Amino acid sequence: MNFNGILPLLVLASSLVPGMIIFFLPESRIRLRTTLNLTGAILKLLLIGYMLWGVQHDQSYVFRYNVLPDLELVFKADALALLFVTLSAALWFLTTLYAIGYLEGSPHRSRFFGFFSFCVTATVGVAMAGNLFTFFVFYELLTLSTYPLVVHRGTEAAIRAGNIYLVYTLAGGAVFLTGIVWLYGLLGQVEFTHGGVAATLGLEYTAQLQVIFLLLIAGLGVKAALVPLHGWLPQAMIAPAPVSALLHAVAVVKAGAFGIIRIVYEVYGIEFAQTLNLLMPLAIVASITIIWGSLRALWQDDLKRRLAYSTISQVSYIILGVTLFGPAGTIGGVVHLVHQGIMKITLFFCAGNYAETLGIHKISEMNGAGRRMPWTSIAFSVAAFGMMGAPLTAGYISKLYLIQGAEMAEMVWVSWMLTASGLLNAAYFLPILYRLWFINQPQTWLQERIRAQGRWETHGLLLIPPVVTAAVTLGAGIFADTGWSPLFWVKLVAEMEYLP
Amino acid sequence: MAILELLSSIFLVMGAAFFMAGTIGLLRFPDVYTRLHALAKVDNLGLGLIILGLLFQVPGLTVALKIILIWLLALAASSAVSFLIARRALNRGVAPWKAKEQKI
Amino acid sequence: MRNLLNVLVIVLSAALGLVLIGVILESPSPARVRLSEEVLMQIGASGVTHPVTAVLLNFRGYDTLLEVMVLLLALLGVLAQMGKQKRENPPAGFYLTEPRMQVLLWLARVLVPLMVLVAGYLLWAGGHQPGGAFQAGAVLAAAGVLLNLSGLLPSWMEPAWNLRAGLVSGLLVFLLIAAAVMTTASPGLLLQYPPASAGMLILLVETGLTLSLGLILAGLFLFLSGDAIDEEADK
Amino acid sequence: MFDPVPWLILLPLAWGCLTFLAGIGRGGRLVVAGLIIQLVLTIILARQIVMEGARHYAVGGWGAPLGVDLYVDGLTGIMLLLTHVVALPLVVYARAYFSSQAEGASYFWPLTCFLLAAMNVLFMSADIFNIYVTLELLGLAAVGLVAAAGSAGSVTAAIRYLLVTLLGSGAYLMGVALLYGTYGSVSLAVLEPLLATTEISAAACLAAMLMLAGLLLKTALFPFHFWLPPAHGGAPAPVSALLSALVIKASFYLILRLWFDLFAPLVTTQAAQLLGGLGAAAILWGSILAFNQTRLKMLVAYSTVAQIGYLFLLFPLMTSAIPGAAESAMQGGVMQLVAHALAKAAMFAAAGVMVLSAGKDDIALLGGMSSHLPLTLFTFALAGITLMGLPPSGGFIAKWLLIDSAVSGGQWGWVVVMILGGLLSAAYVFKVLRQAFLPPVAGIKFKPVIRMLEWPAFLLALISLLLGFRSVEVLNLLGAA
Amino acid sequence: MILRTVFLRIVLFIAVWWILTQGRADSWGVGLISIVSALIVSLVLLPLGLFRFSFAGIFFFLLYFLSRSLKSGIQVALMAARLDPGFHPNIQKIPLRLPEGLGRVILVNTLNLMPGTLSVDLTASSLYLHVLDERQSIETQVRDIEKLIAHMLCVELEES
Amino acid sequence: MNDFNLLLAVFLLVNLIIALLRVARGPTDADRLLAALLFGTTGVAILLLLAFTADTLVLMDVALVFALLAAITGAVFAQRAWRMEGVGEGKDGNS
Amino acid sequence: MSGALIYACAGAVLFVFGVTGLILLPHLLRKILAFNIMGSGVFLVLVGLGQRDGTPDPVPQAMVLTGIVVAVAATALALALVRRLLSLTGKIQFPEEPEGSGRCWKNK
Ligand code: NA
Ligand code: NA
Repeated sequence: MNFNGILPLLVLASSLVPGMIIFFLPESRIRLRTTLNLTGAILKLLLIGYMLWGVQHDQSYVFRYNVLPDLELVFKADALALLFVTLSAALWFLTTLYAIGYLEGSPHRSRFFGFFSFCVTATVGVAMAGNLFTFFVFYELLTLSTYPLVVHRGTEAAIRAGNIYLVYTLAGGAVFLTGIVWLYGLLGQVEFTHGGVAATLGLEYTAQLQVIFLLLIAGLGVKAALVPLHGWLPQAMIAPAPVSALLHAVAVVKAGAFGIIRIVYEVYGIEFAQTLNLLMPLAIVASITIIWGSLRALWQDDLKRRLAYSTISQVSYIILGVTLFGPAGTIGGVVHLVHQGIMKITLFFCAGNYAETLGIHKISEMNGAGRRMPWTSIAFSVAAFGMMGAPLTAGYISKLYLIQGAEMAEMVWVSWMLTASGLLNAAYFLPILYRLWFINQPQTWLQERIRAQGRWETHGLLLIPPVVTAAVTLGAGIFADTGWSPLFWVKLVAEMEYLP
Repeated sequence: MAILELLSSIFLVMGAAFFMAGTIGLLRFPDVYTRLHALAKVDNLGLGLIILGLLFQVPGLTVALKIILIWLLALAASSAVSFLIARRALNRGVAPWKAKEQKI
Repeated sequence: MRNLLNVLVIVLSAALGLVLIGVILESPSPARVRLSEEVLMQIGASGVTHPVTAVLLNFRGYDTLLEVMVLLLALLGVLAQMGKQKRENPPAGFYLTEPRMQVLLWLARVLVPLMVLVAGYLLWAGGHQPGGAFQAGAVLAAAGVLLNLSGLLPSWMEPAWNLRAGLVSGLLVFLLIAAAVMTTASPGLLLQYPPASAGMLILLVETGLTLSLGLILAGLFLFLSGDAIDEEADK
Repeated sequence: MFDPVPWLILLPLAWGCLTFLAGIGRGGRLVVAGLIIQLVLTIILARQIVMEGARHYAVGGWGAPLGVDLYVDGLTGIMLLLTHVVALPLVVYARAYFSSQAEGASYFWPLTCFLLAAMNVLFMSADIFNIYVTLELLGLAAVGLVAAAGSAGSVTAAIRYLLVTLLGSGAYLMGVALLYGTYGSVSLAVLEPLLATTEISAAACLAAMLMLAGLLLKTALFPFHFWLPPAHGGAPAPVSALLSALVIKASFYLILRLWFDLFAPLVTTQAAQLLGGLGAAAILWGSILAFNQTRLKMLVAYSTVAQIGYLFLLFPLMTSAIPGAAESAMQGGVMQLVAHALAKAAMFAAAGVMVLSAGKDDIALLGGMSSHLPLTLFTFALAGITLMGLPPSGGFIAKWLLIDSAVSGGQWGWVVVMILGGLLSAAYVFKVLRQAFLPPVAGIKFKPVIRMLEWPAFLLALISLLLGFRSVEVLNLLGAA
Repeated sequence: MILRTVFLRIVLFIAVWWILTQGRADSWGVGLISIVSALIVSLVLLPLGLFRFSFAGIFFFLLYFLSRSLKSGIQVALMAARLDPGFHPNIQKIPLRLPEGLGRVILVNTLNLMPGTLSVDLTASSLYLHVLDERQSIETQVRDIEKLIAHMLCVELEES
Repeated sequence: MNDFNLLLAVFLLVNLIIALLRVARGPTDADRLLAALLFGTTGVAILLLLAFTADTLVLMDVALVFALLAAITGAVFAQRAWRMEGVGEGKDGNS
Repeated sequence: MSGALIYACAGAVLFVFGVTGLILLPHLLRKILAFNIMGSGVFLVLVGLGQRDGTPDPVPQAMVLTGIVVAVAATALALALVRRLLSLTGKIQFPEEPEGSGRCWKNK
C-alpha cells in the first residue's frame, strides 16, 4: 500500500492514538496530556494541509479494507470530505485549546480528553467515509464517544440529557442501519459515487427506494436535528461548553447534515432523487425545521438553549440547500456547512466564557456584559450578525447562494421562507446584543470566577478561540472570492463532483 | 436323573413357599421386630432351600461351592443387618407390640 | 395456573410415552447397520474375548476415558461442597470398644478381605465375561463404605497428596498409556493399541481404573460422611 | 505432519489431573501455561483446516461405525479457537480474582481444566453417543463450578442447573437410543447418509425432537431460560464468564450440527420459524428482564438469555431460498456466537471486578465507578458495544450479516426484532454506565483492586471490538470445507 | 501359632479364589495379586491372635445351627400362616457369659437365625433379645449356644 | 427344569413386589429399612434361579456381588439413612 | 413383538414417568430418584431396541454401562448438593420462586 492510501488512516490516528493514551493517563499528568492533545491536533492539521494540496493537484487518497468478503471499509479523501475534515480539524484544534482552559482544575480530565479525541476521530471518519457502511460505522462511534461527554458532569440532569440523547441517536442509528442494509441488499454495494449508485436500479424499484430514502433520512435526521427528530439537542446543552461547541458546530449535527449531502448526491444522485420526487418533501421538512427552530429560540431565556434552537434552524439551511436542484443551491448549502460551524462555535465559546467568567447563563443576566468582556462580546456580536446573514459576514454568503438557488430551482416560497427566517434570527439575536452593549452593567456579577487582568478579561485560552473564529467569520465573508475562502473550495467541490 | 430333578424341584418349591410365608409374615405381623423375625429367619431358610435345590442342578464342584459361598455371605449379611435395623428401631424408641391381656 | 401447568406436563408426557411406544413397536427390524457382527469380526484384534469389554475398553475406549473423567468431576463437585462443612468425627477407636458396634465391626473384618478377592476376580473376569474395572471398583468402594461404617476407616477430610494421587490414578494411567502408545507404537493416533499388546495394556488400564474408581466411589461416600455422627456417639 | 487433535484431548485432561494433584486452590500457573500451549495447538489446527479442509479422525484406529470418530471442520476450528482465546485471559483473571476472594477457589482449577477438556472433546466429536458423554462432562463440570461458591443461592441454582442439564441429556440419550435402534449406529458419518437416503422414519423424527429439545434446554432458549440467570449470576465471576461465554455455546453448537447435518432431511420451515420465534421472544423478554434487574451480575446473566435469542434467528433465515441469504445467516449466526462469547466474558469479568470493589452486587452502588475503575467501566462499555451490535464490533458484523440475510430473504419480522433487541440491550448496558457516572453513594468505600483483574477483561473486550476487523478470517475458517 | 493363622488364611483365600474363578488356570496371575492384597487387608483389619478356634467346635456348632435354624424357619412360617399367630412378644435382657469379642458377635448373629429370638441390642454385660413368646424360657437356648461358641473359639465362659 | 426355574423366579419376583408394598407403607422408617433385607435375600435367590435357567452361569457372579452390596446397603441404611428426622417425608409411627 | 421390545416399551414408560417426576415432584430427593428412573428407562430402550432381532448386541450394552456410571456420578453430585442445601436452609426443596423471574416488575 502506498503512502497516499495510508494518509487517511494517519489522519484518523492523529486523534485516535493520543486519545487512547490520554484515556489511560493519570489525572495528574497535565503537561503530557496537553502536549499529546495539541501535537495530535497540529499533526492532523498538517496532514490535512498536505492532502488539500494533493487534491488540488489531482492526487487521490483512498484506503480500502475488507471487513467481509464483499464489504469494505473505505476512506476516501475527496474534495467534499476534505472540506468537512478541514473544518473539524481546525475547530478541534481551537476547541482543544478552549477546553484546556475551560476545564482547568476540574476532575476527570483524562477521561474527558480521551473521549474528546475519540469524538473527533469519529467525525473525521464520517467525513472521509467512502461508502455508506463506513459512514455508518463512524456515525455510531460518534454517538458512543459523545455520550460520555454529555454526561461528563455526572449530575442527574446531565444523565437525563444523556439518556434522551441516546434514545434518539441509537434509535436513529437503528433506522439508518436498516436503510443501509436494505439498499446494500438491492445494490450489492453502497459506495459513494458521483451521480449516485441507486440510479443503476431503474424506476421499477421506485417504491422501495423511496422507503429506503425515508429510512436513511430519518436516521440521519436525528443527528441533523430535523423536526420532529430534534428533541435531544436542546437537552444536550447541559454538557460543558466545549462539548456543546463540538456537538453543535462540528461533530454531531454536522455528521447528520453531511450524511444527507452524501445520500442525496452520491447515493441517489441529485437527478435520480429528483426523478423519484424525493427532494420536495425533504425541502419542506427542512423549511419547517428552519421556522420552527427560530420560533422556539425566541422564547428561550437560557442562552445555550436559545443557541441550541438556533442550531436546529441553521443546520437545516444546509439540507435545504441540498434539496434545491441546481448548482447555486448546492453551493449555498455546502458552504453553510462550514460557515454555520464557524459562527456557531464562536457563539458557544462566548456563552461558555460568560458562564465561566461571570456565572451568566441566562439572557436576562447579560446586561452590560459587553463592557466587562469586550473581546468576547465583540466575537459574539460578529457571529450573531453572521447568523442573521448580515453583509460582510460568512452567513451573508450562504444566504446569498441559497436564495439564488431557490430562484434557479423556481421555488419562490423558499426565498420567502428564508427572508422570514432571517427576520426571526434578528428577532432573537438583536435583544441579546442590545443587552450586551446598551444596558449598563450591574454592581456585581452573579458569580465572578475569573477576574479581569489587564487586557485579559478572562482566561487567555478561553479568549483566543472565539476571537479567532469571529475573525474567520468576517474573513470568510469579506474574502469570499479569494482562493482561500470556504466558498472557493465549495465551488471547486461543486465543479468537480456535481456539475457535468 | 429324574430323581435328582424331582428332589431339586421339591427343595426349590419349599424354598419358594418359605419366601411366600416370609412375605405373609411381613404383611401380617404387627410391628417391625416381629416382621424382622419373618424376614431374617424365613427368607434365609427359603434361600437355603433354593440353594439346596440348585445344588442338584450344578454342572461341577466349583459351581456348587460358589453358590454355597453366596449363601454364606447372604446369611451373614442378613443376620448382621437385621440386628442393625432392630437395634436402630429400639434406639429410636419404636416400642415392641404387646399382646393384650386376653388372647386376641 | 400452576395446576394447569402440571396437567399440561402430564398430558404431554403421556403423549410422549404413547408416541415412544408406537415408534418402538414400529421400528423396522433388523437395523440398517449390524454392529454386533462387526464387533465379533474385530474382536480378535481387541485383546479381550468378551465383546462388551472389547467395546468398552477398545472399540469405544474413548468413551470410557471420558467416563472416568465424569466420575472424577462428580467427586470434585462433592469435594468442593465438603470444604464448607464443619467436620466432626467420633474420637478414634470409639467404635472398636463400643459393644453395640461389634457386630458391624466383625462383619467388616470378615467381608472386606473377601471383597478384595471378589474385586480382583471381577477385574480378571472382565476379559472374557461381564465384569471389569467398573464392577470391581464398585465392590472396592463398597468395602470402603463398610470399613467406614464399622469405624475401621475414618471419614475422609481434605484429601492429602497420596489420596489425591489414588483418586486420579485411573485417569492418569489411562492418559499415560494413551500418550505412550501415541508417541511410540501408533504415532499420532489416539488409543490405538497394537493388537499384540492390547490385552496387556487393557488389563493395565483396568487395574488403574479399578483402584481409582474404588477410591472415587468410596470417596463420594467417605468425604460426605465426615459430619455424619452416628447415633452411637450421642447416646 | 503433526496432528494437534489428540493432544487437544489429552493435554487438558492431564492439566486437570495435575492441578488436582497440586492441591487446593493451586495450579493456576500451570493452567495458564497449559492453555498457552493449547492455544498454539488450536492455531496450528485452524491453519491446517484452512489449508487442507475438514477431516475425520478415527480414535483407536477402528473408524465408524465400530469405533468413535472425531470430525474437525471450520466450525470446529472456530469453536476451539474461541474457547482458548476466551479461556486464556479468563484464567489469568481467575488467578487474580481468587487471590482477592477465596470463595469458590478450592477446586476451581481442576474443574476448569475438565470443563475446557469437555468443550474440546464435545466440539470434535462426531459420534452421537460420545457427544452424550461430553455433554454430561460439561454439565457436571459447570454445575460443580456454580455450586463452588457455596451460598444457599448458588447451591440452589446449581441443583436446578444440574436437574435441567440431566433432563436435557436424558432426552438427548433417548434420541440416541432410538437412532441406534433404527439405524444400528451412533456415528454421524454413518447416520447422515442413512437418514438422507432412506425414507424418513417416525423414530428419526422423534429422536430429532428429543435430542433438539434436550439441547435447547441446555442452551437456555426461551422459555427454558429460567435456570440460567441464577446459575450464571450467582457463581464467582470467572465461572460466570466461562459459563455464559462458552458453555452455553457448546449445546448450541450441537444444535447447529444436528440441525444442518444429521437432521437436515427432517427439519421443516415451520420448525425453523418456531425456533426463530423463540429466539425473538428470548431477545425481547431477556432484555426487558435484564433491564429490570437490580443486581449487576443478574443483569449480565439475563443479557445472556437475550443474546442467545439472536443465535436462533439463523434457523428461519437459513430457510431462505435466496442463495446469498442463507450463507449470510450462517455467517452472521457464527459471528454472533463468537462476538457474544468474547464480549460476555469481558462483561462478566468486569462486573466481577466492580462487585468485588464495591463489596456488594448492587447496581445502585455503582455511582463513582467511572472515576474509581475507569478501565473496568470502559471494558464493560466496550463489551456493551458488541452486545448492542454497534460498529466496529464483531457483534455489529454479526448483526449486519443477519439483517442482510433477513432483508434479502424478505423476512422483515426478524429485522424488526433485531433492531428492537439492539435498542433494548443499549437500555440495559447504559443503565449500568449512567449509574457509574453518578457521584458515589454516601458511605460506600470502594476497595482497591489489583491490575491483573482489570487487564484480562479489557483485553477480551478489545478483542470483541476488533473482531469486526478480522471477520474475514473467521468466515474463511468457517467456509473451509 | 502365627504361622498357622497366616497359613490358614492363605489357604482360605486360595480356596475362595479357586471357587470364584471355577478353577481357571489363566487366572492365577491376577489371582496372586488379589490374594496377597486380601491377605494384607485381612492382617490389617484382623490382627493375629485376636481369636482361636477348633475345627471340631466349628463342626458341632454348624450342626446345631443348621438344625435349629430349620426349626426356627418352620416355626415362623407356621405363625405367618396361622390365622392367629399367637405371639406374646417382648424384649428380654440376658446377662452374657461369653467374653467380649468375636464370640458375642457370633452369638448375636446366630440368635437372629434361631427360633423366636432377635437380637436388638448389645451392651457391655448383656444382650437384649426380642422374643416371640415371652412365656417360654429363652435362657436355656442362649446358654446352649454360648457353650458351643465357647468350645468353638476355645474360650472360657464367665460366671454371671 | 429350566422353565421351572424361570417360573419360580417370576414367583419370587411377584412375592418381592408384594412385600415391597408393605415396606413402602411403613409405618415406621424401620419398616422401610426392611427393604434392604428383602432385596438381599430374594434378589440373590432370583438371580441364582435365573443363572441356572438359560445356562447363564455368569449370573452367579451377579448374585455374589448383589449379596455383598445388599449387605453394605443394609448397613448404610441402618446406620445412616434414618438420621434426618422430619426431613424426609416419613414420620415414625410408633415413637 | 419380541421380548426385547417389551423391555424397550417398559423403558419408554419408565422414561416418561421419570421425566414427569423430575419436572413435577417438589421434593429434591424424589427428583433425583425420578432422574434415575428416567435414565433406567433410556437404558432399557437402548438395550431392548438393540437386541430386538434376537442376538444380543454388545455395543448398546457397553453404552448402557457407560450411561450407568454417568448416572451414578450425577446422582452423587446431586445428593451432595442437596445435602449442602439442607445444611444451609434446612429444606430439601427449591425456594418458592426462581430469583429474578417474578419480582423484577416490582423492583423497578
Ligand atoms: Na465437530
Ligand atoms: Na464405560
